[in-house]
Amino acid sequence: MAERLHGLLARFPDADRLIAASRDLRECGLSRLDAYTPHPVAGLPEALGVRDRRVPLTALICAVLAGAGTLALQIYASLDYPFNVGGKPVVSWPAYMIVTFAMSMVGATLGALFSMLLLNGFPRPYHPLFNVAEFDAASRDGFFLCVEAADPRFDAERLNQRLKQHGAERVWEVPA
Amino acid sequence: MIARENDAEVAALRRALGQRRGRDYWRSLEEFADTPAFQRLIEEDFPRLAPLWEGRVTRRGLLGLMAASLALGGLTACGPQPPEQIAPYTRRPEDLLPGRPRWYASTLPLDGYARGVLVKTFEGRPVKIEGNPEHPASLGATDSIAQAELLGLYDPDRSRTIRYRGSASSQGAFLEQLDRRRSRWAREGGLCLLTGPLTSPSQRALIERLRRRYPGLRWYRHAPLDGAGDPDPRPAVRYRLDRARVILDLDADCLDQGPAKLVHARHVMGRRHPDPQRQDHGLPNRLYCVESTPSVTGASSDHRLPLAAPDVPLFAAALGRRLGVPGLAAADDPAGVDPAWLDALADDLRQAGDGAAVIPGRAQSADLHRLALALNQQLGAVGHTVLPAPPLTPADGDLPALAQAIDQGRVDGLLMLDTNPVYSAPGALEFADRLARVPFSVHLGQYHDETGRAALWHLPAAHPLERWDDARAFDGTASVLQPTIVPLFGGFSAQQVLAAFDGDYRADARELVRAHWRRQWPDDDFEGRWRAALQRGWIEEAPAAPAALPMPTDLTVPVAADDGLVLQWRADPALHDGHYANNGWLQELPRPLTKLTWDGAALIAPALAAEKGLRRGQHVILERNGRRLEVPVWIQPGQPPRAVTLYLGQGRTAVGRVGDGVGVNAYRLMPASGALQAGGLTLLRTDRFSELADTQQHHRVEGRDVLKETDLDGFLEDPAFARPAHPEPPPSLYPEWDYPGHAWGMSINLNSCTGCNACVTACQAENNIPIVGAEEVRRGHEMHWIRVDRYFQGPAEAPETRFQPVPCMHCEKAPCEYVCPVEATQHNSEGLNDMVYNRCVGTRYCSQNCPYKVRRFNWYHYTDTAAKLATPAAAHNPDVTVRSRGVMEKCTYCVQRINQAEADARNAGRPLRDGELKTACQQVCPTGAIEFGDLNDPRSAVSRAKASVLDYAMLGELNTRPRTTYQAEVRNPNPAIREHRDPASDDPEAPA
Amino acid sequence: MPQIFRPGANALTWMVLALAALLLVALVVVAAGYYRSPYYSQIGDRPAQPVPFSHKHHVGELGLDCRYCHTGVTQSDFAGVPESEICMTCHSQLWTDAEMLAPVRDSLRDGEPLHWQRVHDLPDYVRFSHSGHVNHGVPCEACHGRVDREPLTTKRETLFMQFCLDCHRNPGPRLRPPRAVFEMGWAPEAGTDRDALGDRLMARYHTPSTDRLTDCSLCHQ
Amino acid sequence: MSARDDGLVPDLGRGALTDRVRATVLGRRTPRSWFLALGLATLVSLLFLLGVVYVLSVGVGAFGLNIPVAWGFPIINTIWWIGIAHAGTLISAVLWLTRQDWRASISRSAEAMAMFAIVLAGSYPLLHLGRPWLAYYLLPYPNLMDLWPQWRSPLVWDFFAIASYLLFTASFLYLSLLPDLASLRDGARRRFQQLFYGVLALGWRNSARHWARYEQAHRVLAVIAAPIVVSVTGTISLDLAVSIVPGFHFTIFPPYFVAGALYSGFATVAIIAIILRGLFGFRDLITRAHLNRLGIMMLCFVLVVDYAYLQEIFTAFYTGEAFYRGVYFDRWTGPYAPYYWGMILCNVVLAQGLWFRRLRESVPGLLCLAVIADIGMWLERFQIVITSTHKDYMPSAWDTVRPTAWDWLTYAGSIGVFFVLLLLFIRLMPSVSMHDMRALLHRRREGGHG
Repeated sequence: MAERLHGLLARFPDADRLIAASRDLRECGLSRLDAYTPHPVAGLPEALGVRDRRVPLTALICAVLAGAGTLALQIYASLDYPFNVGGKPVVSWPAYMIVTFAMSMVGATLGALFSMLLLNGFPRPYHPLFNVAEFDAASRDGFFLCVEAADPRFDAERLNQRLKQHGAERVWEVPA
Repeated sequence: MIARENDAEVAALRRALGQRRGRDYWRSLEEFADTPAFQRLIEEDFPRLAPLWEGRVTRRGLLGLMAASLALGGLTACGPQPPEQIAPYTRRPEDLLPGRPRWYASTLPLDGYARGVLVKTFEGRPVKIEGNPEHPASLGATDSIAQAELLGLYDPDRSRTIRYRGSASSQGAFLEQLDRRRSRWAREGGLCLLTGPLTSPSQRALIERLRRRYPGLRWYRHAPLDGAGDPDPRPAVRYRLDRARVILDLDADCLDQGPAKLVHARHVMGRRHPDPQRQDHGLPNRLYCVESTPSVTGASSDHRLPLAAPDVPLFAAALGRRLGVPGLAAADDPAGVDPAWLDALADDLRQAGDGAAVIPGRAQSADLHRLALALNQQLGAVGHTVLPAPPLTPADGDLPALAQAIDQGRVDGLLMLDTNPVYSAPGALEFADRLARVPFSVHLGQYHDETGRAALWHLPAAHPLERWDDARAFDGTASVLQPTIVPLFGGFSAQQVLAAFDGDYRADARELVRAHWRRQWPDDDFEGRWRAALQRGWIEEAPAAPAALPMPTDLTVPVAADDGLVLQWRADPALHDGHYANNGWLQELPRPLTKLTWDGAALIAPALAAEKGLRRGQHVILERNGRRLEVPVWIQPGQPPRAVTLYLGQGRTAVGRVGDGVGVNAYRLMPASGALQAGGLTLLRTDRFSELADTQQHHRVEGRDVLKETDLDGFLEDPAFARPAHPEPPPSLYPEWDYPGHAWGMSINLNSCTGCNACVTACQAENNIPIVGAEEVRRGHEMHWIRVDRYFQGPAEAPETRFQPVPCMHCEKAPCEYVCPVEATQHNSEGLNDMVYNRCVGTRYCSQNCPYKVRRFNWYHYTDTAAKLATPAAAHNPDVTVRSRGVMEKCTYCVQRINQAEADARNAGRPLRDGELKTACQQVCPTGAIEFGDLNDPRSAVSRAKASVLDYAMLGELNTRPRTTYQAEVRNPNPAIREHRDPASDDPEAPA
Repeated sequence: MPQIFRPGANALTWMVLALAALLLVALVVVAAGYYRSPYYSQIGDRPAQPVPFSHKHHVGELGLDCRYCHTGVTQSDFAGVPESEICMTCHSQLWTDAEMLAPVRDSLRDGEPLHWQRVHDLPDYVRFSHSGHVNHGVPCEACHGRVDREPLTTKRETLFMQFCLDCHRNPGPRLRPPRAVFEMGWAPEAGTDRDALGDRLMARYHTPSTDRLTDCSLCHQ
Repeated sequence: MSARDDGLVPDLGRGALTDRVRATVLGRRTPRSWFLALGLATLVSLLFLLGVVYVLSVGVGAFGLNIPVAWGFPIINTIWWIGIAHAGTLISAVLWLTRQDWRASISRSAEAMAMFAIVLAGSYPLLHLGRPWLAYYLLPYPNLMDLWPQWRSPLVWDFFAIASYLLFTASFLYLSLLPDLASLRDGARRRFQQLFYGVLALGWRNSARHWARYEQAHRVLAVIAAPIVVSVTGTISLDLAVSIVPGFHFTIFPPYFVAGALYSGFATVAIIAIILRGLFGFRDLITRAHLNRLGIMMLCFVLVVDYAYLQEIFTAFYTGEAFYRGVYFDRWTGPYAPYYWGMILCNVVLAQGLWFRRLRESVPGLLCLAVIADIGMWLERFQIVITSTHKDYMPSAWDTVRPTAWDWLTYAGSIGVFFVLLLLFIRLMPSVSMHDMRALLHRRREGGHG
């Protein structure tokens, strides 16, 4: 092959066959696998061995940091220029809880959103997979499985057959 | 934001003005008005632009405005400060230190009578007027009108030029014409003089000089508030109410009207400090009030009887009969008056003996005055509480007499000094038509007003704060008016005009006054005495020989007229006779009883309203003798049922941008005699309505813990009635704050407050409070920092009236503070509830959360120099920030005075003394109802006031811990009169 | 669907994003810097005056006392800018023909005030009392700097609220004994404990508590 | 497993469904009714612009406000819009967590509605300020005055609550849009559409990993949505409840406000759903069964609101305080009684129509009930904000205000702005969540586990 290859892309007629194929290839020791579906499919991540809890963890950490930071800011501000406000104590901490809460929610929100985006490698407008014109079905009704050429156990011929065995309707070679 | 930057400019202007002293002083204005500095000042302070919130905004205007407001708002914070200049004096006047106020003792006349004042000036610019504590007619207090004279001084609508037939002319032209006539007057007579009440010794002396030059001179007096002139003048009487134990006010409103009102208020109400321990229980007097129109005095009285004005003499005669006054045996009780009430009153007066005082109203007839004097004589009060007063203006006749003289063609020249008969003459006199028939009429007035326009010549008069003059107080004390600023718009004194008529065209105003006094003190050290008089504010003279009071003989028993509707004219509590109609502070001052501002209305009784089916603001047509006047009605609880009252002073047509077209001119309906009450009134209902601009919509306390009061019996039974049932202070979750330095607080004695409003205007003057206009008041946008709440209790036909001044309470647990998002309002270390205007973003949350609703908001840019009603910058107190649009403001306890007093004491290296520091409202109060001082000093007056058993916090159960507290009111009713105070009958809602 | 973006788009996107973030940071830094810059605070501004008056000459070299010209400084809120009359007390004898002084002479002759450019200008909503400061040990130098070294009057401090608060929160170290208030470049004798001196001076001047000195209404009234 | 036929799932395949929705965005033809609606909404929104320019130019005096009624329309409108926003968040988050299938077809429009409602709700406080150009004083930033916000003030809480809610809603909307943007990118045939949606989609490839992280993030946001909804309206209600004004100072306010918010919010979702049905013919995506469910939600919340009315009256009288009793007598008989009884008519009497399934399922019926709900909730805010303050502690200070033309312009105009934004959104973005619908179809038809 003159052209460098990104991987092999196979389209499956439905989610079940895709899951089965994914599980099988993974059991064969292929690691650089990814499946593409028009909606989340239960069981697919497990089949691909995706076990990533970093998004909620980041959200939690951000929430705690934002909340603590906000509370600290409020206390610091109250002490920086202490005022007698309505005869209330200089540090009226119960009153500070609402902003603290709001900001920790902001922390969680932004933490979740941005960790999702960054972990997914976004923004990434160009990707070799888009070189396959038919790949646009992934966001319509197509179920795809892609094995990257970078996988040490990548063997285009054998894989092609294997995918077909699992019911792949069509297999493309994805140029890099 | 502040007026400070204008100081230098004003100073420069003043210097420019100041150079025109001496001979130049008496010369025309045209050339002066051309100087660029003057033009600039005029344009900045008095622009012609209509205010935004009143005018209609054009499209281009709107876009321009938006750009401007964005630039103003956003961009000023972005760029560095714009450059400013300093223009120092070239030669500094001696003793003048820029930034330090200087005080001058002077005098403000009202109706010709002197009230001593102290004028505070910065760099030659008067900024505040206070009472002169040493002056017998002031005792340190002033009324609202004296406070508002400051604004009047800077009124851009004041007359600026000599006018001939309405167009600008010159002094030379005037003198030329005058000169041509003088010899004829001297030969043939024909010169007449018209003045208001006049006490000025120097003016009287000049008039005497004129009489010698023109033997045929006739002097007429026009005093619209004194009612019908009389061939047999009323006795000149004054009262020593500090000696009085029982006082009967016969339609006199003695606490709020007349030249001695401040003294009366001090002597009657200022002595009320209820205390069960004292022999008189701290209530040294009892006040009865029989009145035809609800007034401040009636509201303060212990017993009040509403009676239509024509019935008051009947009442006095019936009382005279009971007291055994000779000649009154045939007098009947007036209809509708409880004989037992009269009996009890007569007994009370008789017991008081020489401690009694019967005071007749100036609007009443001379007959009543004679009757009252007879009553006083009978009681033995004459010589004790009733003393002779200096004689009234020695004029030759009144306005109807002048009209007659004109008709007879006897008037060739008419000089009108500081009087406006074309406006204030009774409508039936048709004075404008008559004036047109006078060949040579001259008007000297502060405004190019109705008379100025009708007269051949108009001369601008100097304001009392700008001129040399003198006047006597109600008790005869003479005092000098010394100018605190050179006349802003030129302006002559009456003396100068009188001297001109005498042929002295170049007389110096100051010398004219001094010359008179120099003659009085021929041998003495004149300069020394003169200086002392200027310094003290009044002139020490040898007491005049006590004149005996001419005792009335052959009293006639007044007879009841018809019992139809009566129309009564009374002085407007703020605008007086109309002279002050262009004064925004006074126009916007809520009248004590009605709480109406700006708009005029006819006061009618609830019963009359019910009978005619009238609602508030509904227009009626008042018709008398073929003259008609359309006016909205105001339903006033406590108004006598058959009496309709019109306040005088509105309906001006040529006074200026503030006063023109406000209300109706009540003089139009007046009978030719000038009598201030007349029958024969018909009232026609219309379907038109006006929304009147009042500042208080609800008139009952609704059982809330706002006002606390009782009568003497109740007080003696339970002296601690005002104390809350629960322990004070209520427990709190929060630790207490310490106030180790000063802890400022205020105590307001409701026993003394008469509701006269002086505090409202004093506060407005001190704190640069803007005027907002009638439409804004209607929308509830008035700005007064202290308001005087007025509540009615009991039946609407004869309610009891209570006043309660409400400034900021400066709560220690202030609900306004914790809701402010930007710390624009919080507590300072001396317990003040601070308001930082420049930090305020205008969320208005503080006002929402203020239970007392004492905060005020700048809904528009009221202080914009382009605003129609904007206070001229020169009138601003330079120590107080001028607030811009979108900012909350409120009473600060005059924090600028606190800061200044503390700084002065520290500079002098001594502690601040109690009483050294007074808030503006405290200082002006005629009765001393307001105490202010340091609560950490147990000997301070305020601490002692707060130690009183009567001390209570308004809405104390909210635990706001207000620093301003009240002393509950204890009334001193006659136990023999049990006609009122039944809380159960306390309902019929005041008409809405 | 063919490929929409070229491979370089990925890097480009990141570069754009990084640039945007950088811009944002730069904006904040520039804004914060702007408000702390001499351009905004006008520190170092030396506006042209009608007469190029030199404090360096009059104070530094001739040793005139501040109060000779600024007559109100101990009694009034305003220090007072000298009247033309004061200038002419000396200059009617000295440099009587100097071209430079013509405006002063004209001003006194015509009664037209000189229009000096304000160098130290507080906003109108701030009350500042010179007498309240100099009578209580706050030296001129604290706000006006070493005027004795200035050929032309120059703004030396920001006069921002922050600047005022710095001192109001801890006045001791800036206070001087009375005799040194109008002195330029005064320093306590070597070896003096400045904090202890400050405390002594505060007691002597009855300096109000820090709470009082940081009350809003003390300056905003 | 065969699909239950509850009318919630359209009779379409994944592809057909995607094409249907994509066509509304990518199609060259725009329904004429869309232009008509947009034109109308633009006209109305110009009124808003006019009002804003005027008020900013002359000052807040242009509004019908005074002392004692220093808060008026801007605050009423803020509370009202934020309330509407809440239903959007609730539908897309809480109903997602509780696996309510019927949310799929309306969640997108609900989220968009929330977004625009918050933008409007956030703009009113600015308009309300006396000096809006200084609003940044509420931000904690190091400044030359050494001053900070006053953290005890409910307005500061509010500022943070609304700001965080805006951020949250924007994040949530974008998150759920992301796969659909990719779908549009993939379906686009015109270059500028490809670029536009391509850039916005950030390179989403529908990878199982994307989906896994997407679902995690979505779950995090959904989980915090409920407390955010409760806290935002709760905080806004604290603006009132923390004060000592009789008629504001009720501890029941936070839950009562949340219920009221959701009631008006669901009503607005119903209105938008009906508009979408009309505009794009989504009758098969948004069915009568959906309308029915929305009606049931409205019913639930309006019953809570009605209970709060009773509870509030009980509290007022149980305290035995004259001030609180006074507020209620005034509400019933005072100058603003028409507003109170109008509120009772809308929220208590007419709202009972929601009990009837036939009304809930009929388009005109539900539309009427929804409009009534929005009006009723606006009246409720009116009587809380204005009627409470016009007569509080001091009888002497009692006063009334009359709303001015500028009050009405800025209120009515905001509805125009809302619809302009909404109409633009549904033309440029998929107004039904395609991936949610595909997942729903997958679950229902193929027995996939959601």
